[in-house]
Amino acid sequence: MVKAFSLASILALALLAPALADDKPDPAADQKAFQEFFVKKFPKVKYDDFVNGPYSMDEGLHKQWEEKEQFPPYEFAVETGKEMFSTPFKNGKTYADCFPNKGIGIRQNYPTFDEKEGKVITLELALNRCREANGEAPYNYLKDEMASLTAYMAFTSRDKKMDIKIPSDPRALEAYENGKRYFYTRRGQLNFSCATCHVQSPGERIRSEVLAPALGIMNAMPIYRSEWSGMGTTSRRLATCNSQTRAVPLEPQSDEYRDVEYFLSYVANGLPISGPGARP
Amino acid sequence: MSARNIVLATVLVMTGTLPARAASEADFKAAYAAAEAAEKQADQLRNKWITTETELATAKKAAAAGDFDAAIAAAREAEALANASIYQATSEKTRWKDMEIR
Amino acid sequence: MASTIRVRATNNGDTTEVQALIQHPMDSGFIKDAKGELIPAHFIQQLTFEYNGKTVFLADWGPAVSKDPYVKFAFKGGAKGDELKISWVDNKGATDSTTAKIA
Amino acid sequence: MSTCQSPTRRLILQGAGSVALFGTLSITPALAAANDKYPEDAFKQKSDADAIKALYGKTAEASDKVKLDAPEIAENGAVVPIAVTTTLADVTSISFFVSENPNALAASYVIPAGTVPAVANRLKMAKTCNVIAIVESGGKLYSATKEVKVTVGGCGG
Repeated sequence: MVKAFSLASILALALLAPALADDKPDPAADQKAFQEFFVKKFPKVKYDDFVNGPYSMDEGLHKQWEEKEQFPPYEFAVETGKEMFSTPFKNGKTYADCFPNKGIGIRQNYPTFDEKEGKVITLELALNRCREANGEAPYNYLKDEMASLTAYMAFTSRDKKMDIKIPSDPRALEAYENGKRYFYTRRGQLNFSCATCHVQSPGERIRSEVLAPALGIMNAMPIYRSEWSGMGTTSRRLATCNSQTRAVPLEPQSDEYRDVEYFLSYVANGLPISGPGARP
Repeated sequence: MSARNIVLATVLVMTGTLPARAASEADFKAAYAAAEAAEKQADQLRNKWITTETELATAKKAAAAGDFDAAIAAAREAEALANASIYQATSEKTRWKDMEIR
Repeated sequence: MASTIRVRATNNGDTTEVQALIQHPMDSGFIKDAKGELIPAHFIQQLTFEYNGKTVFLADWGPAVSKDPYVKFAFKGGAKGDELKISWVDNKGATDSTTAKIA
Repeated sequence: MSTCQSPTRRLILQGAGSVALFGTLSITPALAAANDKYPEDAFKQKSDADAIKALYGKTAEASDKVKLDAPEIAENGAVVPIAVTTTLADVTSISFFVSENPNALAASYVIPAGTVPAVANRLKMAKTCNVIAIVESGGKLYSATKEVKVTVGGCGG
């Protein structure tokens, strides 16, 4: 009888749990729900294929992509990035000196949370900080050199699973929550949130472009977009998203962008790095 | 508030305030200051709209060319857009949760 | 600096398959820059592939070939380790050339 | 910002002739063979019919022996993967025309004896229109045509 009672109370608690969880941030539960949402919505898409954005959504596009991948347009960026990586700064140091494992095969760990600073550090930010610490001027965050560097770093990390950590630091959890809020908040004259396009409508066409699923969208960065006729970084992608909703983009690497990249990368944990990517 | 509602609100604000006489520079300055103040508030909410910025620029350009009627019309549109963006940012403070995957 | 030409040439017995990607703006002359001024046409006009001193493929291109152009073809013969010579010339008289080993 | 930004240009310009568009070509040593002359006139023609006439001096007949592989809907008009294969013998050249581009002729390939009559490339398309592939075989012209829908026009459109 006692046993039965306690079992009932455990069941009752379990039923109550989701309601209680509403107020308490739970990144692990978010991650699970996020991934399940996409898997359920797109039962035909192979799990690891979500990282290929619009190409995972449309057969005709997938074929064009396969043709492009035979000799992808980001090849030059990877090669330039490799060269930059091996070229020392004026002080003789290199990018390798700024990163764990000399910067090779570590893309999947970014963004990371810096507990000393209490902030999210993206790969792009870490690269410019590396430059500045070695007496070099920072690069433009949107394209060119920055995109080449991250293209090379992503290339050396291909197929490694995204592995973002949220340390038990209230500021890390706050950054994650802020990123999540940014992702779901409507903005711009079109009144779109990131989720309007990339959660509710992946695979559909907007302004003739096939929308990418939010799941794994960061795994493909940086990207060569035919629309840009060139490479663009995560910073560029986020700024473009904003301006397409007629919102004025924020400064590259502002807290909101860092946090939303943290959120989007974390919920894609376990999905492979596919960057650099090619996109329409 | 849907995108359409915001646009509609914008149109209503605009049509109600068309000046009847030729406007003066002082009228423009007042209209522009009001628009700028609203946009500043939108900026503090981290939610400026490109369209607001475009109207502000249009207003300035028209004023510089001495066309104060056009300048005031653009400034008022900018103010309406800025107010809509403020409304959006404020209401989204809680409403974003509706969209969340959970 | 690295060459503007990337080549992958693979021999599969009877034939050698060649893929090339070239870094070039291929400006059409119809596009305006940020200031609203037309970017003058700037595109590769001829691309030549030579094997054993003989042209095995010749491309004549206009400005409608995509930026960073790509082409794929195959020729009979060729052997692993042999060299392929690739060169291009554009409408401004700029050129580049490289050699690639057949794999 | 234009969507057609060029990459870092590290191309070496030859001499002072860079302003003259077509001036330096005929003396470029690598391209000495007479029949390998750049078909400048054909590239200047607007319509596909005029371009085919300027390039070959004859007309083409449709043939199911020419297989044109192009997407139904181009992901972006700036980069449309298009390929041709053929079972025809004695192929000497393969050319691609995009009917609604400012100049229809996009690319023309010389196929020497011993080269497989198949080409894949990536072309720009200004808008939805026909792509025409022409195969020159035994001195005659054979064609295949396919409509490609373009929703984002090629490069800055």
